[in-house]
Amino acid sequence: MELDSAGDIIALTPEPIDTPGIVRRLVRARVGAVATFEGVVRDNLHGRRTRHLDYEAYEPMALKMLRRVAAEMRANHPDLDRLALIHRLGRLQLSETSVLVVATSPHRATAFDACRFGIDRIKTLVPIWKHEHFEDGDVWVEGVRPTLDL
Amino acid sequence: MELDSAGDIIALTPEPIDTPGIVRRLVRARVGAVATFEGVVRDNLHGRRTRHLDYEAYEPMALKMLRRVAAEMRANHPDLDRLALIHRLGRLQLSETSVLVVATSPHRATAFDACRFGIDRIKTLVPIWKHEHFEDGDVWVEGVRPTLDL
Amino acid sequence: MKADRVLLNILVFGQCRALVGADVAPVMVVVPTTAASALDAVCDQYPQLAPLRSSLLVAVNEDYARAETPINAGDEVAVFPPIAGG
Amino acid sequence: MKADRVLLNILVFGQCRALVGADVAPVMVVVPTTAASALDAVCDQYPQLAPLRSSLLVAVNEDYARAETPINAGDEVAVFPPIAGG
Repeated sequence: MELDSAGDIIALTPEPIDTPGIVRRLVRARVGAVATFEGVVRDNLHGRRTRHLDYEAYEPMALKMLRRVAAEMRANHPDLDRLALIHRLGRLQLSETSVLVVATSPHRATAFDACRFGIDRIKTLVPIWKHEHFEDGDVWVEGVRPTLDL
Repeated sequence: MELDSAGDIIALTPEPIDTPGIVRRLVRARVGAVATFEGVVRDNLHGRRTRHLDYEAYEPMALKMLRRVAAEMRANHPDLDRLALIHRLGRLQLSETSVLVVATSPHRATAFDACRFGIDRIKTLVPIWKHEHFEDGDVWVEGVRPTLDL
Repeated sequence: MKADRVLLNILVFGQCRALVGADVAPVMVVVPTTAASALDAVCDQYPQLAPLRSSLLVAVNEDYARAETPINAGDEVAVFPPIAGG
Repeated sequence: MKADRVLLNILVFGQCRALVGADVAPVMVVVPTTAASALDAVCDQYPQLAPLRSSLLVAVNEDYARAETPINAGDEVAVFPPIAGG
């Protein structure tokens, strides 16, 4: 996974997400605060025991929306340094990372605010679907309708 | 670094902080969200170029206060799962991690809120001091007076 | 603008893809049309999608569409359920 | 309570430790005393700390003390500047 022209890492990937490697490549000397969010596969949904998940994306649009989220993070936080927005696709086992958001900044308030905005926005904007397989069946996880006033 | 009886990792350490190793040991099957904050050594303070930092602590009291912060995190967030509060001591070079806060939970709001509360509280409660060495001098970094209404 | 009857290869994702049994749901439409009309057409020609009609989303050229968003020949159109990333 | 003149081994940290030149600043005090009086005593006997007096903090038995917090023989007392972890 390469840094883009802004120094960010924005990607969809079928491979396990290497969180420490991503963080190491983002942090540069001016940075004092690194806020990271990882979504990981839980062992249950409303009490049903999860066996594994399949994620699928409308890939070109999902990448476009991830880039939009990054632009919004920058617009909201001028002192945000590099960031990462990465979503895993394909089959995931329990405790694997499905999504990673990293925000780096000289200051912690920006890192936290941008990171949280990033994951909230991914969930309301990026076209990805989750098919959850239980020990006793499966379900397409109920999603959300995006906020269209962008 | 061992998990304590609550499954948490609370420590002061002269060794580099192994963030991915810590996160890996905290996350268990019920967890869906991991929020992490790392403070890292910046290359400047108010524009003066930093060479390195020395952190020192009143160690037994600092550990006691870290445990108090953990208890407050739990009290505020019943659905918080395991957490880590770790502060590095001794000499740190640029971009090394000085402090790590990890909060795990089934849900992301709790992970974020608890993580942020944790770092804010560390900064106002834990007796640690920072001696910053610049290319052209040094300074004991101006600190804060703890909130005493606990 | 001239009205033309064309084959629109609508991309389908998630449960829509599973219900259609393919990545693409071709539908005949008269262009120019709108996102709402394209959604009507796909639910008409793939009745297994009809029960989801009120929740489905349309994207035109990789942006979310509103009901009245225009669709012309050559546009990339996708239909899918509410999103569930994260 | 009997008043006793005792040697209190006050722990000093951060810039206080650097100014004292040691980890411990022994001071003679009459116990029972208070955090404010112990701070007066240490600034009196280590005048290099006096300019910091108004910002210094006192801990008694590993808890932050208020001015009136009592100190008895055998208590662990520490004096240090505002904290700067993180």
